[in-house]
Order: sequence, then C-alpha cells, then structure tokens
Amino acid sequence: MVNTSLKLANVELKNRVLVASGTYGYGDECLDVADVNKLGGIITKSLSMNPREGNPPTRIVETPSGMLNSIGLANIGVKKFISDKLPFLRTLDTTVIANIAGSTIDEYCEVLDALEAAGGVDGYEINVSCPNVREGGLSFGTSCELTEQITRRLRPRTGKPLIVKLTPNVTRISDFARAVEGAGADAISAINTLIGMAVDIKTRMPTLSTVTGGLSGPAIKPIALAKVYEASRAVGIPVLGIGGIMNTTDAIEFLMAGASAVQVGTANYIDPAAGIKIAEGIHSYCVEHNIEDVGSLVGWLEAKADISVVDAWL
Amino acid sequence: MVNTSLKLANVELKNRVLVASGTYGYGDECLDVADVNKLGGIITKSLSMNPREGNPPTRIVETPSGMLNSIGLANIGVKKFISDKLPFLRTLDTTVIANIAGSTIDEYCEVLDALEAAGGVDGYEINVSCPNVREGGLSFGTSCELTEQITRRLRPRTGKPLIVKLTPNVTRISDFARAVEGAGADAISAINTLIGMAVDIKTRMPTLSTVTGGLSGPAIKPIALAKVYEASRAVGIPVLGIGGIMNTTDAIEFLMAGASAVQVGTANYIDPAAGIKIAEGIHSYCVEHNIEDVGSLVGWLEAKADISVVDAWL
Amino acid sequence: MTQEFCHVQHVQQVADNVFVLTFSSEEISESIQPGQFINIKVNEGTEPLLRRPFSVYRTDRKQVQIIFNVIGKGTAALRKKNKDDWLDVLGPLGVPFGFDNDDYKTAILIGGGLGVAPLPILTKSLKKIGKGVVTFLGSRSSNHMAENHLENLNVATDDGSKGFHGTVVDLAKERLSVDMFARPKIFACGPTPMLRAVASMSNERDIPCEASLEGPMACGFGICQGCPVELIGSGKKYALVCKDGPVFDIRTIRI
Amino acid sequence: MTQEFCHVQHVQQVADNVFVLTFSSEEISESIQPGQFINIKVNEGTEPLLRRPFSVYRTDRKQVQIIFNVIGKGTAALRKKNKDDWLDVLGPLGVPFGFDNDDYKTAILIGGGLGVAPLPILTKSLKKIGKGVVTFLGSRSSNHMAENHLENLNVATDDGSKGFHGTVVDLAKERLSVDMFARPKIFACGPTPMLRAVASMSNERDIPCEASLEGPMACGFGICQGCPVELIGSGKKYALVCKDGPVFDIRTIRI
Ligand SMILES: Cc1cc2nc3c(=O)[nH]c(=O)nc-3n(C[C@H](O)[C@H](O)[C@H](O)COP(=O)(O)OP(=O)(O)OC[C@H]3O[C@@H](n4cnc5c(N)ncnc54)[C@H](O)[C@@H]3O)c2cc1C
Ligand SMILES: Cc1cc2nc3c(=O)[nH]c(=O)nc-3n(C[C@H](O)[C@H](O)[C@H](O)COP(=O)(O)OP(=O)(O)OC[C@H]3O[C@@H](n4cnc5c(N)ncnc54)[C@H](O)[C@@H]3O)c2cc1C
Ligand SMILES: Cc1cc2nc3c(=O)[nH]c(=O)nc-3n(C[C@H](O)[C@H](O)[C@H](O)COP(=O)(O)O)c2cc1C
Ligand SMILES: Cc1cc2nc3c(=O)[nH]c(=O)nc-3n(C[C@H](O)[C@H](O)[C@H](O)COP(=O)(O)O)c2cc1C
Ligand code: FES
Ligand code: FES
Repeated sequence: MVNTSLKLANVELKNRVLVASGTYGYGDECLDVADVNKLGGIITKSLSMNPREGNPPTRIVETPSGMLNSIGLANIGVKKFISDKLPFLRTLDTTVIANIAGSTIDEYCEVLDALEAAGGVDGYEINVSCPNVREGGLSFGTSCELTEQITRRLRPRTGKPLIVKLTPNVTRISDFARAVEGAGADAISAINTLIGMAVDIKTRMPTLSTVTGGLSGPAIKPIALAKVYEASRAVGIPVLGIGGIMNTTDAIEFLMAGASAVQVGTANYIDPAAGIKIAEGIHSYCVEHNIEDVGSLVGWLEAKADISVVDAWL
Repeated sequence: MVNTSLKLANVELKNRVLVASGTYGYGDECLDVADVNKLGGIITKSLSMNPREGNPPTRIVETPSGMLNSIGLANIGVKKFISDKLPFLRTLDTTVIANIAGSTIDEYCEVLDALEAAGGVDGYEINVSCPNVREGGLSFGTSCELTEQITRRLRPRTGKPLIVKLTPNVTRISDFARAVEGAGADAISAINTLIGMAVDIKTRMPTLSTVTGGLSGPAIKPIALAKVYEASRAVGIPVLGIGGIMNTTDAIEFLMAGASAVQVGTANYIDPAAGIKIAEGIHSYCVEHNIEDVGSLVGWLEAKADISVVDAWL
Repeated sequence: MTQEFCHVQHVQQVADNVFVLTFSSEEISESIQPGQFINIKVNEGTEPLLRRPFSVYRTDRKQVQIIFNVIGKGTAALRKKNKDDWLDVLGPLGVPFGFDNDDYKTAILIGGGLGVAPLPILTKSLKKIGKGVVTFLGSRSSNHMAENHLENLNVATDDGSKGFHGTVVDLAKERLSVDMFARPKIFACGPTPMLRAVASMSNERDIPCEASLEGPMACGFGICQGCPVELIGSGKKYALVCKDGPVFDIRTIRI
Repeated sequence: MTQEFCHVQHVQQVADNVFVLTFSSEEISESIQPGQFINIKVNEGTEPLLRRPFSVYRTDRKQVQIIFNVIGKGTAALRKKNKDDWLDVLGPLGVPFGFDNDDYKTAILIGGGLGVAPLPILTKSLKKIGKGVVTFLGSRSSNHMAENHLENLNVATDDGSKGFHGTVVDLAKERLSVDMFARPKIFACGPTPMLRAVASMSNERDIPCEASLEGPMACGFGICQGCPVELIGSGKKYALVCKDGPVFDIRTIRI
C-alpha cells in the first residue's frame, strides 16, 4: 500500500495531484471523460465578487510548447458559483478548493466571506496576480507587502486551509514565500503564468487583445521548477508545484524539487483526464520503486544535492 | 533599395541582426558554413579579466522547445582574447562587440580598459547577469542600483557604444531600462536567459551541476517579446531584442514589439547561418512589403495598438 | 463527449492543398450532428501543444472523414499520417446546426473555401428529413474546390476559373433575387469576411441564418474561456464559440 | 564542416530496437574519418530543438549510414523517416581516432552496445593501412547485437545468449591474458561504465587506448562550451567533447 495522501492544514487530500485554477472550469465540464473523484483536488476558476465577462478576443494563442492566455478572469461571480456550481461540487468525493480573485483587498475578503457563509468548499487558494485598482493596475502579487497584507487580512476569516498562489513575475519568489508564511498561509501555490506576448506580423498587431498575457505549458516548466525549488527551501509550509506538468515524470520532477503536491493546468485542455493519469502514474512509480509514501519523494534533491546556486554565471 | 542599417551611437551596423554573446564563440568557429561578414554584428562570448574554466558537467539540458545552460562563463580571459582572437576579428567586415563580465564592478572596468587599450572592437555589451562576490553571489543584474552603478562607472571610460544587457529575472525590467539610460548607456540588450531548472528523476539529482541554469530558445520568446515591449516603451535608446529568435518571422515580431535590432542566440547551435538567413529574410520582407527602411518596422505595434496593459488579470 | 484513440485509414488529396483524412470511430460516426466538431491531438509531444478543431466532413458506418488545408504545423502533421497511425480524438463537441425543425422549408447552404467541411453531413441529414437543399460554394479557383457530396450546387471562384466569377455571397444574392425559394433558411460556414457578407444579406432579405464560426481554441469544450464571440443585444457580453457554438444564429453575434 | 540537406534512402531494423539509416551525401562519405561524428536536425520545428550527434557507421560511395537505438524523441523521429525525406546534416565534426601512425601494430576494438557505431569504418581504414584488427563487442543479448562489418569478432552478452557470458571488458581481459597481440592499441566506444573498465584495464596492462565519449551537446562544433570533460594532469581543467574529442587518449581524461 502506497500512501498518496497529503495533509494540508486540517484537510486531507487523497492524492497529490490537483487541477489548477482556470483550467478545469468549475469541475463539471469534464465528467464525460474524466472520473474527477480520482483527483487529489479541484481548484475552481478564480471567483470575483461580481461576474466578469472577461477580455475581448483574441484571448489565447499558441507559442512554442506553450500558450498565452488573456482570459481576463471571466467568471460567473461568487453568488452564482454558490447557487449553481457548489451544490454539484459538494457531491464530489474530492477536495474542492475555491480560488479567489479581487481588485481590492476588500474584494478578496468579501468573496471569502461569502464562501465561508455558504460552506461546502474545503479550502481557499488566493490568486494575487490581479491588478490592484488602487495602484493603477499593477498586480498585487508583484508587491511583497500587498501579498502579505492580503494574506494577513484573510487569515482570521477562515479556519480552512488558506493557500496563496504566487506569481513568478518577481525577482525573488522566496521573499514572497516567506512573507505569506509569516502572515499565516497554510501553503503556497507556485507558479501562476509568466507575462508574455505574441505579435501577429500579418495584422501588425499584438495577437492578444490585451497585448500581453500569461504564458503556461511545458515551455515554462524549467522556470516553474526553479521557482518551486527556491520557494520550498525558503519556507516550512507545503508548496503546490505548478507549471507545464504534462505527465508523471514532470510531476515527480516537481515533487523532487520540493513540491508537496502538484497542480495540472494547461495539460487538461489536451487531456481532461491528465491529472487522474498522473495521480495513477505516481502511484505506480512508487510501487515500482518500493516507495511507501509519496511524501518521501518531496524535496528528495535537497537531501542529495549540496549546491544552492540560484544566481549562477549565466 | 532597402535601408537595413542601424546607427548605434557612433557606429553603424550594416543590418539589424547580430549573433548573441555565448552563442557564436569568438566568431571564428562558423566560417566553414556561414559568411559572418553578412551579419549585422558579432557579440563575443562574455570576457572576464582572467580565464574561466566554467562549471563542471552537466552544463546543458534540453527542455520543451528550449534549453538550459550552466556554462559558468567559460572564457579565455581578456588578454588571450586580445592576443589570439582580436586579430582575426579585426579582419572582418562586420561590427564586433565585446561582451564583458565581472564579479566586481572593478573587474568590469578592468576588462573594458584592457579592450580600449588594445583597440579593435567596435563597442561593448555589458553582461550584468554575473554573481556579485561582494553580495554573496546575488547577481548584479537583479539590483537596479548596481546595474546603474556599473553603467555609470563604465560610461566615461569609452567613447564607443556601451550596451547594457538586462536580465529578465526581475519584476519590472522597465525600471532597469530607465536606470541604465539615465546612467548613459547607448542601448539595451534584452533579454539574457531566464533562471530555470531540470531534474533527472532517474538519478534523482538536478540535471545541471549548478542546480539552476539559464533558459533560452523558442520557449522564452513570448516572455522576451513582453520584456522588449516593456523596456522599449520606457526608454528612448535602442533596444536589441533577444530570446528564442529562430527565423525571420520571429525577428520581425521583435522589431514590431519595439526592438531596433535583434540578436540570434540558441538558433546558432542548430544553424550557424541562422543570423545571416534572418538578415536576408528581413530584407526580402521589406522588398515584398515596399518598406524602404527596416527601421520603420520598429515599434510598429505601438503606433497601432492603443493598449498598455502589462499587468492584466492573469 | 468521448476521448478516443482512433486508427487512421488514409489521407487523400482531393484538390490543390485540400486533403481528406479518414479514421475509424464508431462512437463519433454514430453520434456526430451536422455542425458539431471534433478536437484532434495530431502528435505526441508538445509541439504543437494544443488540439486542432475540425468539422466532420463525412461519416460512413464506422468511418469518419475530415477535410483540411495544410496551413501550419498541425495540418502538416495530419497530412503525413499513414494507415494505422493513431489519432487522439475528442468529440463530438459544440452545438449542431438547428436544421431539424419546421420553421423553414428550403435549406440554403453557403460555404467558402474549407467552409465546405460541415456541409456534406448537413446535406445528408436535410435530405433525410425531406428539406429542399440548395448549395453555394465559393473558392479561390476550380483547383482548390472540393465539390463532392453536395446538392444543387452553384459554384463561384475568385478567379473565374469555374462557375460564377466573384464571391459566393454575390452569387447567392443573384440567385436569391431570381428564384423564390420556399421559406428559406441559410446555413453558412466560411471565413469571417464571407460570414459578414452573409449576415448582411440575410438581414436585408430577412432570411433566418445560422453560421458556424472558427477561432482560436485551447480546450474546445468550455473549460478555458478562450474562445469568446461578442453577443448582440443579450444580457451577456460573450458566448463561447466551442460550447455555445460553433453554430450561432447570425443575428445574435458580432462577427 | 559542411551543412547539407541530405536525402534519406531508407531505415532498416537490424536488431531489437537497432536501426540503420542510410542517406546520400558525397561530402560526408568522402571526408568522414573514423571516430568523427555528424550532427543531425531530425525535424523541422522546435521540439526537439537541438541537433542529435551520431557516429558514422558505414559509408559507401555517396551513401552514409548511422546506427541507433530509439531512446527518445530524436531517435523516434529518425526511425520514422521515409525515402526522400530530408535530413539537415552538419559534419564531419570532431577529432578522429589516431589510428594512422606507427606506434602500434594490432588494433583492439572494443564496443559496448551502440558503441559499435564507429567501428566498421575504423575497421575498414585499419585494414587499408595493414593493421591487425581484433574486435570485442558486448551487448545485452544476442537480439540487440549489430555484429556485421567487423573483423575477428569476439562477442559477450549480459545474458549469455551469445558468446561470452559477461561484460565485454571481462572478455577482452581474458583474451589479452591468453593471446599476446603484437604492440596492441585499444580503440573503445561505449557507455561510461564500460569506458571506466577499459581505462583501468589499459592502465594495468599499459596498453595505449583511445576512447570515444558521448555526452549532452548543444552545438557539436565548439561554440556553446556545453560539453566539458575533465582533464587529468593538464594545465586546463576541461576539454570539449565535441571539438577536442569525441576521441581522447583515455589517460588524459576523467570519466
Ligand atoms: C469549430 C472549428 C471547426 C473547424 N473545422 C475545420 C475544417 O473542417 N477544416 C479545416 O481545414 N479547418 C477547420 N478549422 C480550422 C482549423 O482548426 C485550423 O485550420 C487548424 O487549427 C490549423 O492548424 P495548424 O496547426 O495547421 O495551423 P497553425 O500553425 O495553428 O496556424 C497557421 C496560421 O493559420 C492561422 N490560423 C490557425 N487556426 C485558424 C483558424 N481557426 N482560423 C483562422 N486562422 C487560423 C494562424 O493564426 C496561423 O497564422 C476549424 C476550426 C474550428 C474552430
Ligand atoms: C559524439 C557522439 C556520437 C554518438 N553516436 C551515436 C550513435 O552512433 N548511435 C547512437 O544510437 N547514439 C549515438 N550517440 C548518442 C545519441 O546522440 C543519443 O542517443 C541521441 O541524441 C538521443 O536522442 P533522443 O532524442 O532519441 O533522446 P532524448 O530524448 O534526447 O533522451 C532520452 C534519454 O536518453 C538520455 N540521453 C540522451 N543522449 C544521451 C547520450 N548521448 N548519452 C547518454 N544518455 C543520453 C537522456 O538523458 C534521456 O534520459 C552519440 C552521441 C555523441 C555525443
Ligand atoms: C486559460 C488559463 C486560465 C487560467 N485562469 C486562472 C485563474 O482564473 N486563476 C488562477 O489563479 N490561475 C489561472 N491560470 C493559471 C493556472 O492555474 C496555472 O497556474 C498556470 O497555467 C501554469 O500551469 P500550467 O503550465 O500547467 O498551465 C490560468 C491558466 C490558463 C492557461
Ligand atoms: C550556452 C549559452 C551561453 C551563453 N553565454 C552568454 C554569455 O557568455 N554572455 C551573455 O551575455 N549571454 C550569454 N548567453 C545568453 C544569450 O546571449 C541570449 O541572451 C539568450 O540565450 C537568449 O537568446 P536565445 O533564446 O536566442 O538563445 C548564453 C546563452 C547560451 C544558450
Ligand atoms: S476553447 Fe476553451 S472554452 Fe472554448
Ligand atoms: S557541444 Fe557546443 S561546445 Fe561542444
């Protein structure tokens, strides 16, 4: 018997593979082709207080081994989520984590309060990669102070796991990891998308309506691994590794680099059952290698590699 | 007749395609298969004061549509460069730019002084992505203050073009661009590699001997385009765009995003004549589209796109 | 929606840069509705990364056909498929044409270029329920045209090499001015400029019209929110092409 | 070094997961020296991104052959090549075996697995200059062995399915203890553990030995500095496998 579970504060995930926010809708679109109950957890699309229509087209463009998106956090709003989606999610035998977005710190609090009042989700993931209307649209997540403030404001409002999802678009993600740990977060998710851009030389316009968007997929995996490695060495709380995970090998790389669990994002678009296959793959890997607890893979490198060069001569 | 040239301070590049530092040796390895005189310029491997042996193997690993390297700035040192390589480079009919590395600000100055004394290079590109021995190995390039200081110290020592090559591993590259412009740089190169990591699950070790390395190639193109766009809108000096450029289309994307010229890096490993083919491709594109000056492609988007969202809801 | 690994049967060239790929799938051949699409992973590995959406061109018992132009990496890979290669197919996806009702008598099919793709199975279904079918097909030239499996065909070419010299919409307009089709309804598929012309034509003549849209997609089944089309006069600003479409009442969307 | 687009002639399976690819290149077939390699871009596009290095297995007038195992994306793509597909080939690259001199009389060739690759053209060259040749070839099993085009062959298999039951180096040691070869020199190619064993054997018996190394490469011709091998007792710390090698005097390097 392999122990695949992970204790995240007071919640136990049945395995260490979740689906990432914004890449699995509200969990109800993939039922035909994926037994979502086999996932370690489902993280919802980011929820804001009011519904958001999202950005005008073009919202996505493929890039070498990756994709850019500029969805604009299109979502049905927390009230409709509670009335229309939560009842279904409650019936699932997997951990359901609501991802929360806001354009003010107050909005983050309101969304969380609404979900707390409704009950039925198992934890919260905070998307700090949202533009701060007070600061002319600069994202909260690129300010260590604001990221910490959001965490500090949200922490007392819930006894459920509070996970802060960090942006990679910063100089030193370890500073942010430490800040949110200090502010009481139970875990960190890393990474959100990297800022990127595509140009259409035929129209001589940026391909995306918002000029820049978020880069995801295999292309970013090496960057994500480095960020997870850096963040996980800086803190004691678990890190959920995200970025370009397509298969079991990728997932084990993240575990070894220091992730306590992984989230599968873009891969869901290509194979809605990717997360389930990866969870099964990790299980098989452990059986083959006589590993009794998936947890013992976590940070395996740290024990072996005696090097801490993050800024090498590039 | 298409005007392909670019005036960079007091030097005229014959066209807008250069080969990037560290990806073309000292210009003398590719002669069999590439007529290097057709390049807009050659940028040498980074030169330090003393020869550097570089990092232990493994130094490179392929990643999805990209590669990581951890060469450790292996180079022959500025003296040997002057005695062994410069005489050949002087015979070339293309612009030769020496890329300079240092582990102290003094070292940057010494290398530049040695090259100034020797004569024969047309300009300097400063690689600020080197670990600062005074700061425990954190790279100069992630500190805006140090990047500015290096530029300020080097500026009075030469009348030749001084180009500062920025690292993308920072929160806001535009701050760095403005700082080096203020300190007297003639141009900016963007981007150097992104910090990344690979894990070998068979050996359960990081693949690279230094754990992390620099990510290059098509995978990073969207990130590079976004950084070039951001930097070029922040300053009046030219930006040399770098990152994943494999073909003419890629190069034109960078020009449209705001680059005054481009550098071809990783592509040289796959096709040592890539830069020449791209220079020719840009020329043909201009002929086809009745464009008289390649310069009129530069920042074309800016004229057309009325959007400045850099931090969108990701 | 099912996800299935299907055997390629063959790839056949049917016109200049036009190919028909046949694969085996009982599931899809039985359940696909005219106007629905399938999303194909054309390769292993990450380049290209995403699936590629295609209309179903024809079905025959356990066989399914798509028709395509080679325009990029994905279609180049499809063209090179050999017998017994695997295709990873997700489908059927999206909302089909609203053809199976009584609010019209004559179906007017308008296809531009590879917009012909969904028309053969639509034609077959229309005939089964006894509708009249008239088809207008436009193409760059006669060499680029895939004109089989259609009914009452009228063709237009940009270069005049076959049929009407001009756009397919101009041809349709001409015919609609001459012939009085009994209670017509238009079903259109093609590039955006063509659909715009169809929209204004159908508006002017007050003919109901459904159009199948294209556009970049990441998932193809509603989980990425990547494929918006702007709605007109509805409470919502956007619909999703993959899930709410690809077929829309042309009066409800801004194209 | 030249860069050439070469026509594939065919890909043939010669043993379990062992394939021989033949392509046309006058340039390379005429200029390649035993132990040199070529660097092949196996695909258009960016995945895989880098070229793949291969020894030249055999040449015949205008034809060149490589031999390979399918172990990853690059070799999987090679295996699928068809007649008349293009290969983008850069070569010849690197330093050949130092076989053409008088400091030895008998060439002892040791190959492990696909380390057999450079041995056939080395054999041919050795015979041309009148050297004695003895060959030792090791493999997992007889099914995995490509044993053609070699001289005085002695084989070893890990599973004992053919020849000596054990490693190829143990077999060579046995033979070297029995037979007194006139002024021998070893030429070895194979996986790192094999080369380590060869190194200690050649040291013990004081037989000169050259080995061909493998290792990750980005460029293959000296511009990336990506392929270091540690030097022993030299002023320099590293040599480059692609440019200073792939063939090294085994006493000068740490493997
Ligand atoms: C619902 C739906 C049904 C479709 N049915 C068919 C069909 O039956 N037959 C068919 O040939 N095609 C069809 N398409 C379009 C088809 O999906 C694209 O042609 C295909 O994805 C191109 O892939 P590629 O990798 O070859 O080109 P890429 O390398 O992805 O693109 C090459 C160039 O074409 C442009 N491009 C890519 N996709 C589209 C698009 N959808 N519309 C306009 N420009 C595009 C790109 O911007 C790029 O410039 C359909 C699309 C949708 C959304
Ligand atoms: C000078 C030289 C000559 C060579 N000659 C031959 C030859 O004649 N025949 C032949 O079959 N191979 C030869 N090789 C090795 C060959 O280049 C690799 O097998 C090939 O690059 C694998 O590519 P791939 O895309 O299939 O595998 P990848 O997808 O790149 O790798 C698959 C797995 O194999 C490992 N791997 C990749 N390359 C190597 C390597 N060089 N050594 C050890 N492990 C590796 C990777 O780490 C990975 O785990 C040679 C290598 C060099 C440097
Ligand atoms: C289309 C798309 C929409 C996304 N939406 C959200 C979102 O609403 N909230 C969020 O926190 N992350 C969102 N993400 C980021 C993913 O959750 C994930 O962090 C990122 O894509 C990297 O993982 P991947 O490479 O596996 O996709 C989105 C990603 C994509 C591609
Ligand atoms: C193997 C390798 C070595 C490099 N060495 C240097 C260097 O010495 N100095 C430097 O400024 N940049 C160096 N670079 C960075 C490149 O010049 C370039 O900025 C980067 O690779 C991104 O461009 P690309 O994606 O086109 O390769 C190196 C890159 C690679 C891949
Ligand atoms: S393509 Fe993903 S929602 Fe339509
Ligand atoms: S592989 Fe580039 S220097 Fe050897």
